[in-house]
Amino acid sequence: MSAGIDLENVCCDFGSFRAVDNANVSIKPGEFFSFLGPSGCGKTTILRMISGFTEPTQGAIRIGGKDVRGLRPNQRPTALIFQNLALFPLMPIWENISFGLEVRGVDKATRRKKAEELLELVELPGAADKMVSQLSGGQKQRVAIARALAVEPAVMLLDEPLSALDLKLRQHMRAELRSIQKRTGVTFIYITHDQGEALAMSDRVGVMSQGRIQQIADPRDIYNNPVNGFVAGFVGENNVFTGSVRNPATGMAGYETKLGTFRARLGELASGENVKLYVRPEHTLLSETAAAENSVPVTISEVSFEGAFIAVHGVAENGQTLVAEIRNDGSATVPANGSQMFMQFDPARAAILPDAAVAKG
Amino acid sequence: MSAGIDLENVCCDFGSFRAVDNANVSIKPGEFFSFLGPSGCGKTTILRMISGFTEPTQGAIRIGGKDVRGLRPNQRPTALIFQNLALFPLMPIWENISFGLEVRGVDKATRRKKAEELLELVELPGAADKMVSQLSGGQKQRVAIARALAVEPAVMLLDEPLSALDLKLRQHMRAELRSIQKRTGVTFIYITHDQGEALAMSDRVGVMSQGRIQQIADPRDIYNNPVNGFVAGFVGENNVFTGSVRNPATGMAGYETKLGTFRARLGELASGENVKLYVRPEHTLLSETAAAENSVPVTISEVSFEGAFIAVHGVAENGQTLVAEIRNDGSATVPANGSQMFMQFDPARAAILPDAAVAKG
Amino acid sequence: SSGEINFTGWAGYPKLSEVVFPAFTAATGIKVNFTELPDQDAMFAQAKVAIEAGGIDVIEPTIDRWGGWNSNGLLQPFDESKLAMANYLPGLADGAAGERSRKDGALYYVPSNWGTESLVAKESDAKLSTPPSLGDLFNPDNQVVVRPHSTLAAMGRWLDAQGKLPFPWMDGYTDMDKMVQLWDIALAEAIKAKGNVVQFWSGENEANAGFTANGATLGLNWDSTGYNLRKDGYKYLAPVEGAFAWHQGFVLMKNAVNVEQAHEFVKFVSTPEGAAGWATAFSSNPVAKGAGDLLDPEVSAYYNGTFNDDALKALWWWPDQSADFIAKRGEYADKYKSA
Amino acid sequence: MEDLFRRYGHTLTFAFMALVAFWLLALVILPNLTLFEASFRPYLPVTEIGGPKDTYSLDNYAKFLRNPSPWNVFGIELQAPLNVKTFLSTIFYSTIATFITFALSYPLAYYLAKVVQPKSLPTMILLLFIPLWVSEALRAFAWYIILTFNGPLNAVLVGIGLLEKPIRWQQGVLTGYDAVVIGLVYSYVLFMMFPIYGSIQSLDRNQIEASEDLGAKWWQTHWRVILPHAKPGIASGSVMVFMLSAGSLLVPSVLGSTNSNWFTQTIQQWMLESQDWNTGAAYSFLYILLCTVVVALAMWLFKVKLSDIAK
Amino acid sequence: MHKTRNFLFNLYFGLFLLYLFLPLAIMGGAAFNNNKLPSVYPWKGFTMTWFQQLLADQVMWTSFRNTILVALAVVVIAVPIGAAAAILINSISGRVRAALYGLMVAPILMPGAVIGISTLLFWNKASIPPGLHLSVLGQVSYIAAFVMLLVLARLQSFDSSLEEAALDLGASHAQVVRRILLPHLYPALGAGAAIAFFQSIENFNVTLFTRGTSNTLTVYVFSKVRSGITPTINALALLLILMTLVMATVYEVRRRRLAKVEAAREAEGRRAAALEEL
Ligand SMILES: Nc1ncnc2c1ncn2[C@@H]1O[C@H](COP(=O)(O)OP(=O)(O)OP(=O)(O)O)[C@@H](O)[C@H]1O
Ligand SMILES: Nc1ncnc2c1ncn2[C@@H]1O[C@H](COP(=O)(O)OP(=O)(O)OP(=O)(O)O)[C@@H](O)[C@H]1O
Ligand SMILES: [Mg+2]
Ligand SMILES: [Mg+2]
Repeated sequence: MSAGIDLENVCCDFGSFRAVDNANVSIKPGEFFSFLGPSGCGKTTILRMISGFTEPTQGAIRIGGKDVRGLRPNQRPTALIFQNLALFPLMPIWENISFGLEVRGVDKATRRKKAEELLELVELPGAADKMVSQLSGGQKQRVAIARALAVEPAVMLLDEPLSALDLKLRQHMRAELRSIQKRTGVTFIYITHDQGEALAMSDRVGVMSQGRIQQIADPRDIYNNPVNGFVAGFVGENNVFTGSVRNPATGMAGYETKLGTFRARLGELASGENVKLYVRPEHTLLSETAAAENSVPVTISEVSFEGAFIAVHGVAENGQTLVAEIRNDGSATVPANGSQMFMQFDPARAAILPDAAVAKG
Repeated sequence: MSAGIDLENVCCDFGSFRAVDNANVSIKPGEFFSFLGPSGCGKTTILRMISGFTEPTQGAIRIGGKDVRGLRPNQRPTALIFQNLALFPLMPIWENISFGLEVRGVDKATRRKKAEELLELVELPGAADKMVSQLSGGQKQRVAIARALAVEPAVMLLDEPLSALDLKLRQHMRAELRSIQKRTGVTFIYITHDQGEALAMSDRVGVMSQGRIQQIADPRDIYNNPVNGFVAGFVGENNVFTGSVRNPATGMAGYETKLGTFRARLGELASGENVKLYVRPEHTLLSETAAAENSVPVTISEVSFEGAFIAVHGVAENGQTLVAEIRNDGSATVPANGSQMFMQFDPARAAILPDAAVAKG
Repeated sequence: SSGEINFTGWAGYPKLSEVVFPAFTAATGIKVNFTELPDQDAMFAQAKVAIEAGGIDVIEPTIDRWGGWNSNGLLQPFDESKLAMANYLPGLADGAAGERSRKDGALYYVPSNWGTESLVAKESDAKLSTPPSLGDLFNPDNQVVVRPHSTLAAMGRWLDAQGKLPFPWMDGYTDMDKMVQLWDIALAEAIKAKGNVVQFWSGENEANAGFTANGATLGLNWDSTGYNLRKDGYKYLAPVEGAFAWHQGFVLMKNAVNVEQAHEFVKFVSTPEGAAGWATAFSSNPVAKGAGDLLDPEVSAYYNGTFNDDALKALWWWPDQSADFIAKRGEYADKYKSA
Repeated sequence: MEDLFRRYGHTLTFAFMALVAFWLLALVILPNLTLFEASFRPYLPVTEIGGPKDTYSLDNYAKFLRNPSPWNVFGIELQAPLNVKTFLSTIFYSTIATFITFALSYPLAYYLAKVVQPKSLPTMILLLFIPLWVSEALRAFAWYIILTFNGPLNAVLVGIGLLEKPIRWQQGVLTGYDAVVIGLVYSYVLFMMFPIYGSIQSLDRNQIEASEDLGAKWWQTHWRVILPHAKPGIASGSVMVFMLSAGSLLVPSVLGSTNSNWFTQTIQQWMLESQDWNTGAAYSFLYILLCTVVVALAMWLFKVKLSDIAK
Repeated sequence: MHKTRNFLFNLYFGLFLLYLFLPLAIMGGAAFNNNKLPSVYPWKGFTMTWFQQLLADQVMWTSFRNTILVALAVVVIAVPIGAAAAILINSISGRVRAALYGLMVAPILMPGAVIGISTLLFWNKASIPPGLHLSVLGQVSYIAAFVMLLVLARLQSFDSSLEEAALDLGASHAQVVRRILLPHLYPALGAGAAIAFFQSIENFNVTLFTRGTSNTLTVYVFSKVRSGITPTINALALLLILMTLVMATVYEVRRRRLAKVEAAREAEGRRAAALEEL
């Protein structure tokens, strides 16, 4: 069982404050859709409107094609994992998990069995009879996931369910969630502020800022072809140059900055004012010699180790710091602090983009 | 002001359960030290012992060389940022932040000014008169950081302070925390389950599992020379092969598995039983032809996009899945699902390691 | 005859249920449904409700109160022909008391027993004048336990006896203007002397403890208090001004259903056996001729020790107290208490 | 309202409202209407009821202001109506009793909520409930005995030489209401303890630890963190204890000194002894009104909003 | 330092219990004093008379039974009413709340005589005769206010997102209340029930007017102000206290035994888990 969800011009106001502004999105049945955005951008509010706890100020919400306005949360085929978990502190874990079944009248033995299966799934076997207060933060989050899964909803709404888990477990649960979603075919709407999570798990991602959906696309498009500076900045690192467009041609343009004129891709939206040039650190290459174009001489200021890669910071002559990421695989030599090098990028991997879309209100 | 911290054979039992087992670590004044480990491994417990909320069952804790046994939390020069924040919901933000000053008798105007400065620092200007309940999760976390900074402690203890922040903000706060730490010279003890965070920020990292400190070293050593399988696995991804050691020579050995015999580095500890071969995905190279050694033929099963890199999964002939990471910079062609390729690794970048050290209890 | 009667009376006198009612039932076949109440204020309140709700036939207030009950429309007169008025001891149902029992010639009140409120003194410590006087209550050398409104009356009577009042004290009970003047004087004097009051009492337990636990040496108390303390070195004394005397009896509710049985019941308490039983139960005095011989000898000895004939003659019966009077009296008691 | 329907649905909301309506209408308002009406009419013999004297007026209420009498407040001689004096004393000493119960029960509530092992809690609470098996009258009488002149307290104090001669505790050492206050505190301390316990219990322990960690001394933690959190419980408890004290009849009757008077005694006197229900009812309603005003004032003074008590 | 703190707290708790129990000891002692007055002073020698009288006093036992029945009925009615009132007050705001709250707590102040008389008159108009059922209604009118106050204090710590979570999982409103809200309120409901029970037991004035011809213990005993109350009531109170103490002890012993078993089982579980991991 699985259902699609449509938001049509949905707005949500709290007093004079518009938390969600004119959201339009059509989520397909069985899709894994993520909302990605910074804290306070309205992600939770969207989820609460879908699950029925907050009524939209205007616009329509359809689940499986059916307008759900006026339907109470317990009448909607959604299951929500709350950001603060909202586990029931007075029930043992297994009752928490099987609560949704209990209220549907499932008998105790079946519920118990189902709860134990789900505990197995979230890697908490043996916790059935513990109380919520006996679990660590991460364990609690897993129980919350199990509880939502138990009711086999048509739409699962997940509000940053993995944020308190450690990396290993998070990665495991990512894969697990993804595979549960694939197996059950249930539509997942996933909220996160972790771009890695959103990109790795989702069929499509909606990037939000200040109540507005900025871009809806598949992960690769979001990362490689962000529509604006906000999206580019939020879903990854960037070296950003400020300047102005020169000689726009089909898809390409010159961009004049204090560090010289660069060449880069130009989107349609980007011809106006307030445009900047964005290049990702991993597309920024280090070399000892200058290249033919898009090359900036820098002095290496900091080399920071981040595990699989090493971030090399260089200061350009105007004082701007640029970052290039090199792999920690011994293939490239790590430059020494203070050495003079060039940072260079491919015009096809740099983009000239406008700032974020902002609410009209 | 800054102080070093020594834990000497520190144990902590809850009833018959040993949460921290024989911890020994000497943290230097002004050092940025992180404890990294999975949920429930005892990180919080260590922090609580340092700050004075939990008494060690045995062993000694010294802050600035002074044994702090019996000292109350408010007599120790530490400031703790709680995992659940523990902001005071009934005070406005500025009073929360200046609470530590208030109880020291600082006058109101000074406190207010200090609070506003700190709010500026954590990028929440103008929030001074809001109440805690009016803030989003991420904003709350920033207030908690400001509150701890306000008392200018000799040792700051941070219990996953950034876990609820979104990636951008987290990265910003990482840098901010690091720079605050550098500026003030205060010793920071940082708890996290995010290896990226620990590696990027810390002078040294202690990796924990099941109450035991597994390894204490600087980030690069932790990542490149993990002492055991647990550390290798926890601080990064690995392709793991199970087999047995053959012909150990100085620092190198053969390792016989079902997929053939590989050559890899061998630590001193690793000559016994229970050893495995670990190779990181970014050290695993894809090629269309077999290499001279350490080469495994695979069928590509999944290509997953993760932003700056692309994870390529291949299934070996015995069914084991191996992962190779390639950069999303167009330098390498992304293989298609189902294509036949070889995965290969440099013996110097593969290690034969024992399992984790476990508690003796 | 047969049937039942709903009787509302005083709580805490188990011998009524154990002895008197069975005897009555044996004699007449009438069953008694007894509701016990702590005081006649509660009885009045219950009667006021019962006048609408029913459920009460006979109640047992004191003689000074039934007037107020009647003015609230609660009562109907007895049929004297169905009673045995000749059974009563002289002075209790005839004479002045007889007058007070009637309104417009109809008999509303018939006595059941009577008793006194007089001086209880600790033999070893009380400073008493000879003969003892109500004035001893206001002697700073005595530690006294009293109740507020009786104290004011005692003060009034004491002043009256000394001729210090502009009108006789009794006038205050019939003329509200005089009452205010008289009680103002008594109040002022009583407040001056209040320093020796160690405790006010309102029930038997407090009165008793006032002496034993709180160390009072003198008090103005019910006879039962004196009786209960008689073996502990306390005496029950009649003051020269005369002891306060209360007079308790039966009234018939206007909406009584068992009127016949009520008369039977009242009549039974005027037989020697009934009256003696009633007085024994209350540790008080009987109202019927010939009942004295049937009393518990210890009780009669106790009363005879306090009241010789002179003292009996000097008894000061609580006069009728109208509703207005009682309200006013309450205010004075309040002023005295909080002074 | 909206909120109610959203949280509890229609059926339950109506059930809740029906229960409350039954309580307030059938058990509180309607029964009192008769007396409320009567409170505006004079107390008359039946024959005159409905007669020319039987008119509506505020006379019964006005009696409250009759009888000016001298009143010594801290050495200053004042004239105040007798009932006003009684009323003010009642309010004042009820407030004192409320404060003392608070001081006594706060540490205890904190102890039970945050110090004691949760496992031993039921036993401790059971112990605390034991005195309730003994009726208030007997407990008051027990205090009466303890405080009497020949009683155990004097015996002990004289015995160990703290006192040279016994004291009449019931007459009061500080005021004539000492013993009453002692009795009220004893009778109602648990009514304060339980609400405070309930609200402290819900405080996250990390809040206390955060405060300590920031350098607060124990009293600063209590003052700035725990007390504010417990405020709703304290307010509930205080309202209860204050109302109970002000409404108590037994305790002041048994433990009152020879110059104390409690407003309930005045009402009781009108209702029962004077048999004047009209005035008694008028006094009752006036008393309820005045006490409500006092409580509202106190809440305003302590910046407690009803919405704090009832979040 | 925690040790000193704990010691001081334990000391305080001990002293507090002493304070609570001291008057009870006086009461208890009086049950053995050969004195008509329920007091230990003056001591007139040891006696078991009052216990014998208690056992023989049929009316006392009937009254006691009535008392318990009335108290249970009061609990059964007042607790739901008080809880409903607290929930209602908790979810509305503004003037209406203030007015309702005032109306709800006012009955605490109402003199018992006033409640008793007005209850009796009102139900009489509805042709309901006096009796213990009216005592129950009269008592509920003010006891429900205590329950309301206690529940209200507890509601304040309730996290309403739990209700949302349950609704979202498909629970009906009734199920939310039964499974989520009520369990959170149990401590307050328990305390409310206890307070309602004990308030009912000791109610005098309301019951006196409404009881009809039945007695309750308090009315039976405390009506005897004129003749004096005897220590049989002390004897009864002492028996009840002893019964409670025995219950408390049994409970505590049982709990300790269970806790030991539990701890053993937990340790066993952990050992097994540790072995598994190796
Ligand atoms: N009930 C409310 N009343 C007023 N403002 C609200 C309310 N709920 C949310 N807001 C505001 O709406 C905005 C969006 O809130 P929302 O909870 O949807 O953010 P979010 O994207 O989920 O953030 P986070 O990642 O921090 O959880 C915030 O600025 C928040 O302060
Ligand atoms: N007061 C306590 N009583 C009993 N066990 C406890 C107590 N506090 C912690 N534990 C147990 O000790 C272990 C370590 O707990 P700790 O809180 O230190 O973990 P952590 O590493 O901080 O985990 P997380 O990342 O989930 O916060 C856990 O298994 C926990 O259940
Ligand atoms: Mg959110
Ligand atoms: Mg932790």
